[in-house]
Amino acid sequence: MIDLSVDIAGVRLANPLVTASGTCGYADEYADLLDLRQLGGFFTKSITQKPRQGNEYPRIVETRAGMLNAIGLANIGLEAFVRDKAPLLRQLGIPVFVNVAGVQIEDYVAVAGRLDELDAVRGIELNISCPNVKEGGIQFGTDATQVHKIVSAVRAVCRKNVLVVKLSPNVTDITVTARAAVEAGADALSMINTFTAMAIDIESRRPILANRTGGLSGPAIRPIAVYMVHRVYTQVAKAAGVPIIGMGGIQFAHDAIEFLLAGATGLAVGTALFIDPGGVLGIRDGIADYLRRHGHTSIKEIIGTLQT
Amino acid sequence: MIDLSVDIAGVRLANPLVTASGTCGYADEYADLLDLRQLGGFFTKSITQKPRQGNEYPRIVETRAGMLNAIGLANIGLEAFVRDKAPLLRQLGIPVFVNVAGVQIEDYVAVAGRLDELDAVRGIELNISCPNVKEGGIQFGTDATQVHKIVSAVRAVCRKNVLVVKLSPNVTDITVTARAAVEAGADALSMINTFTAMAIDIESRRPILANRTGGLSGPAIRPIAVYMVHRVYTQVAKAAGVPIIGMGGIQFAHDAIEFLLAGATGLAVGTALFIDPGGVLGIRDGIADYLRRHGHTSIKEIIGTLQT
Amino acid sequence: MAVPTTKSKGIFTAGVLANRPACADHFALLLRLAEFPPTQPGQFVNIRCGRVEPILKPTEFEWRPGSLPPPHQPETVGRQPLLRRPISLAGRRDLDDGVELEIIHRVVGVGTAWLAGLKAGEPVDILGPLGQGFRPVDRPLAAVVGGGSGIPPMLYLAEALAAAGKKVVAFAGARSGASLPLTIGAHDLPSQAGWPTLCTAEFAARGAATVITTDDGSLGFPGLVSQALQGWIERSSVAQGELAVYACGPNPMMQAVAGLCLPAGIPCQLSLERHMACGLGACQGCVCKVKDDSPQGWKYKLVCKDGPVFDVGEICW
Amino acid sequence: MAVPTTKSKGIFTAGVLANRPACADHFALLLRLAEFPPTQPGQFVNIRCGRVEPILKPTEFEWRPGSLPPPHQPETVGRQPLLRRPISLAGRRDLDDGVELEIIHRVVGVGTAWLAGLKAGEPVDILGPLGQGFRPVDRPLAAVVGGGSGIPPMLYLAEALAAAGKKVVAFAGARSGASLPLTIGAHDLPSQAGWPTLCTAEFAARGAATVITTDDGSLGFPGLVSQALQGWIERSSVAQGELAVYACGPNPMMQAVAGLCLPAGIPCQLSLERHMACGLGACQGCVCKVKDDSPQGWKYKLVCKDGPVFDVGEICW
Ligand SMILES: Cc1cc2nc3c(=O)[nH]c(=O)nc-3n(C[C@H](O)[C@H](O)[C@H](O)COP(=O)(O)OP(=O)(O)OC[C@H]3O[C@@H](n4cnc5c(N)ncnc54)[C@H](O)[C@@H]3O)c2cc1C
Ligand SMILES: Cc1cc2nc3c(=O)[nH]c(=O)nc-3n(C[C@H](O)[C@H](O)[C@H](O)COP(=O)(O)OP(=O)(O)OC[C@H]3O[C@@H](n4cnc5c(N)ncnc54)[C@H](O)[C@@H]3O)c2cc1C
Ligand SMILES: Cc1cc2nc3c(=O)[nH]c(=O)nc-3n(C[C@H](O)[C@H](O)[C@H](O)COP(=O)(O)O)c2cc1C
Ligand SMILES: Cc1cc2nc3c(=O)[nH]c(=O)nc-3n(C[C@H](O)[C@H](O)[C@H](O)COP(=O)(O)O)c2cc1C
Ligand code: FES
Ligand code: FES
Repeated sequence: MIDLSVDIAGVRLANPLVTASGTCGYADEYADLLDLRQLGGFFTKSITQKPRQGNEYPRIVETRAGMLNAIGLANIGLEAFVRDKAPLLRQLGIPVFVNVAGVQIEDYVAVAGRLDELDAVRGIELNISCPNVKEGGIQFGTDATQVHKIVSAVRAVCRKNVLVVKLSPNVTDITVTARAAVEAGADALSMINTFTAMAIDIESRRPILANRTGGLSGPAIRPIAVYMVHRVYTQVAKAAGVPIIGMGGIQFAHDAIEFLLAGATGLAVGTALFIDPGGVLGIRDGIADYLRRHGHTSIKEIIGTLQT
Repeated sequence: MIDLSVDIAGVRLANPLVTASGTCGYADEYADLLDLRQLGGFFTKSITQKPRQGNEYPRIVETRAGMLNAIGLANIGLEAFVRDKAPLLRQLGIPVFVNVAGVQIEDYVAVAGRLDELDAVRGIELNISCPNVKEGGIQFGTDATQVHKIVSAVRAVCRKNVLVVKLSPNVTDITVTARAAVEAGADALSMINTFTAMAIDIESRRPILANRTGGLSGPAIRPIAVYMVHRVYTQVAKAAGVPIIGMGGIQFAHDAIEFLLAGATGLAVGTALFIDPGGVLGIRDGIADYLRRHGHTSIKEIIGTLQT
Repeated sequence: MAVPTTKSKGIFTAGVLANRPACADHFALLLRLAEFPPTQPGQFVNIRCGRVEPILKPTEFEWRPGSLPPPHQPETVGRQPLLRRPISLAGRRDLDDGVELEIIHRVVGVGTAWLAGLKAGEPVDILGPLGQGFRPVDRPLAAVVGGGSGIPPMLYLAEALAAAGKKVVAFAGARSGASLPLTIGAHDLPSQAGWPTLCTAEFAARGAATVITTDDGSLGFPGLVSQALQGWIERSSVAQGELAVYACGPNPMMQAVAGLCLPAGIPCQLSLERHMACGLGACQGCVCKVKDDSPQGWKYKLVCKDGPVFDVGEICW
Repeated sequence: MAVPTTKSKGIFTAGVLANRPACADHFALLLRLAEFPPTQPGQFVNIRCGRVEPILKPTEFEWRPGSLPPPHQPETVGRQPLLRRPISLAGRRDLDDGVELEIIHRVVGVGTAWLAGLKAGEPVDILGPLGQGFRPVDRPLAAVVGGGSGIPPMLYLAEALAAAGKKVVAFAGARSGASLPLTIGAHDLPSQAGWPTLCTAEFAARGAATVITTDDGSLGFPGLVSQALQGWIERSSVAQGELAVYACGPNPMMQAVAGLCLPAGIPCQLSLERHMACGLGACQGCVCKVKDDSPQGWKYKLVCKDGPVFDVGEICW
């Protein structure tokens, strides 16, 4: 038997595979296509204090080996989440992490504080890296001082919940923001969010997305994501003992293994879920095959073992 | 007749299409496959003061809709260039821009100064954004103070030559480095260079590239490049009257038109040259078709006309 | 009858039974599956337009490791395109040992071009059925109105309505006769005046007469399909209280149909299109505005999950 | 004879004449072109392993613009893979009205899997010929040594050497008999002792006897192809002054061959492999180290342009 379980700051995931926030809603949408109980954990769509209707249509566009999205954090809001979704998520039987977004630090604190009261929730993921909203989001995530401030503030209200901080790749040196997050008390880092990008309708000469810009995700960005995970692992996370949840273009077991070797403990699948929802379990099985073939009994034996 | 000519700081290009530095050597390699005289201009591989043998093999690896390279600025060095290549380039009959790289500011100044004496050269492109060398390169390109310093120093020795500064996308806000370059006297900006990235051989658990990391180019990065060009155009270049040479994943006419609408005056093709060397002329013709279809007589009518 | 699946949707590997051009720019693809969940007209499937192929295992070398350059990444397998493509069901047939699904699509880009190239016997990966289909209304007479690639779902709908005992009249509009994905002249010819005739094999087989309209007047009634519908409603003896309208097509067409039905109180359902990533209600990509009694007067619904079929009264254009 | 092209290389659209499995893991692809520049054994072509298809023009809408969602980007046409794939020529035939090229490749990944799926009549985009081929040496006897997918270029080379009046002996090594891309037993059977026999149809047709070796001993001489070569040189009456060796295969094999030839002063040329982006000498991606009298003792050459064939004395392993 291969032990695929990993530990995210004290939360045990039966395997490293989790959903990337925003690509799996609040879990009900995939019911027929993917047995979510078989995942390591579930990360929800971003939740904000008040419901948000999100950006105008069009919100997505495909690009070469990737896609742009500018959903604009459309979500049902904290209270509806607590009332309608949390009970269902609890029944999933796997650790649930709620992604939290906001415009001001107070918003984040309010949402995180309320979520700390819920049994259904094991952790929160602080989205300080959404490129698709006018205020908040990414502006917090690209400046180390801001990162420190917001993480500290939210840290104070995460008593029970594990605090995962989601990093933006739209920075000169991601170890700087990673370090700020860790120093301010992040229990884990998740990376990467999407790259700000644009696609143009050359006939109408307008951006295709109503929001004008969107976030690039999918296989196109994977080599950058692997690099960033490896950098943060070796320069910040390893020494601090802070696990990384890696993501960005994971579609096949091969991709996932790259992230593990680079230093990721958890693995989130986003865009690829749209293409092949069940594929995430294929990734899990592919990792087990790989471990078996290489004579390992536990996935922990390969995390961060890239030889450079 | 459609007028495809553009002006890069006083240098007239018969059409906007140029080679991306490093992907077309010093012009002789493509002789049978592409009539370079039909391009708007030619950008050489980076030249350093002394010859460089570059990084160990492997230097390239394909990724989804892109490739990583870590050539390591392999080049014949300034003197061999002046002696062996410059005379040939002169015969091309199109404006030649020499890409200049170095480890210290003095290197850049020495190379740029010598190139200013050559009739064969119309401009230099300052490569302060190469992610594949240990020293120099990208470290100059991600810090605005450094950018200002190096551009000012090189500016002083570019009397005849047009000074193009090539920007790195590995930054939090590319308008900051763009502004620094413009304020220090750049005549034009070229963007973007490659993203630092990594691909892992999961069997040997080593990075595939001998240099460990490489630069991601090709269609995968195009939506980010288009966004960055548009941002720099609207926030820096337009007001300053500084033209942008756009690049990053241009493969088809459609891509090129996105860059033109976003604000690029010149268009460089790199990775796609490897796949279809002659395709660059197809791009040129495709732009002309588009202009005709939309009732334009000059390409200048559409540059930067994206409606946001 | 095939063993019914217990899930309402799933991912299935279908085999291509036949793939034929249905006109100058549409292809009709007949798929065969061992099983498929129950479907309604108006529902769609989300198709992976790329080879269904196993991912390559890391190469085993002939010689000792390290002898060749380090492996490329085997999953440079760039399926083209990346995301699935939504296509409505144009028909379904349940057989003893499986299910046949028909889809008819217009070739407009990478995905549909890939579909058009499929050969008999090849596998296709489909996710579905998705969305909410048409909800039959308690009216004896049904006008099914399709524009361009909005025609295909109307075939499936016409069949279901006819089976439910309704009298069905089809309105099918195209840019020109050549781009109409229907077989003309089987029993009758299209009327230039816009009267229903048994002129298309497909609708006739489903018990429906058809009005053909073309923008360029090359076939049938010259003009828009909504104009023909209006003419028919006004000039025929149709009792408006007996009629329900179901439509799918480009927005302007559907707006015109809505403009006809809403004031006249004719029940009307419209099938909308949006770019989709997931097709499942997860990504929030495919929003449309529907009326709502919030202060702003509207809210978003998801075309993939709440639609694609909406009631005419709901939609904010 | 086809009209010769004036350029030494170019991009050509070839048509597939035949595509057959040559063994358990190699395919043999026969291509037909109207013209192709002169080639030498050892040269290669760079193949775009993806459909040769026109780029889609922006869609013309059936209805007025704006009626559909804004267009996707038509060039999401992700050809798979992105870069071309280098494959050696395994043979060439000049006909009255064109040229036939043969390539034999091992299926190891996306690109070669795509090649393996080609059907007669389909187009293939090839860039070439590229690189410097083998340079025939003034020796009457030639040993052509191929390991695995290094065997194909040896077919073309054997033919050319035989045509130039040399006596040619082929050494072909594989992991096992099943993965040897040659037709066995045409005139004779492989010798388990490693003696040349007319055992392969392909080399026999080119006038060469063959020694087969397999790692697992399933066919011919059990062991490495370099061991068989050594045995043959040592035990046969070959005058070493008459012999030249040409080899292509995995590095360890070529190193073994080099280790044989260098000390014995046998002229030897080796064909190297590298991952390539351009194949033209432009990207500097495909470097190999060659001896040099600089202080460090080596410099880089480009396998695509200066090679792939190098003299045994040049190479720094
Ligand atoms: C619920 C639903 C049902 C559909 N049913 C059918 C059908 O039965 N027959 C049919 O021919 N088409 C149908 N479509 C439209 C079909 O999905 C698109 O034509 C297809 O996705 C285009 O893919 P492509 O790769 O060929 O084109 P692309 O290269 O992606 O784009 C080319 C053109 O197609 C348009 N397009 C792309 N995706 C969509 C989309 N999701 N919705 C609308 N337009 C799009 C683009 O705006 C562009 O103009 C349906 C769409 C939806 C949402
Ligand atoms: C000059 C030259 C001539 C060649 N001639 C032949 C030939 O006649 N027959 C034949 O079967 N193969 C030949 N090869 C090797 C062939 O190029 C590769 O097998 C092919 O590129 C693999 O492409 P892929 O997409 O199928 O595999 P990928 O998915 O790209 O990779 C799969 C495996 O192939 C290896 N590989 C990929 N590219 C290369 C490359 N450029 N060189 C070496 N190994 C590579 C990788 O290391 C990996 O192990 C030649 C290579 C060169 C450089
Ligand atoms: C449609 C879509 C919606 C997303 N919404 C969110 C979100 O609400 N919050 C968040 O933190 N990240 C969001 N993301 C980012 C993903 O969680 C993930 O970081 C990114 O897509 C990279 O992973 P991938 O390449 O596997 O998709 C979204 C991504 C997509 C594609
Ligand atoms: C193989 C290779 C070598 C390159 N060498 C250089 C270089 O020497 N100097 C430089 O400024 N940019 C270099 N670049 C970057 C390109 O000029 C260009 O900025 C980048 O590749 C993005 O364009 P593309 O996507 O069209 O390739 C190189 C790119 C590639 C792929
Ligand atoms: S397509 Fe994802 S929510 Fe509708
Ligand atoms: S492959 Fe580009 S230089 Fe050899």
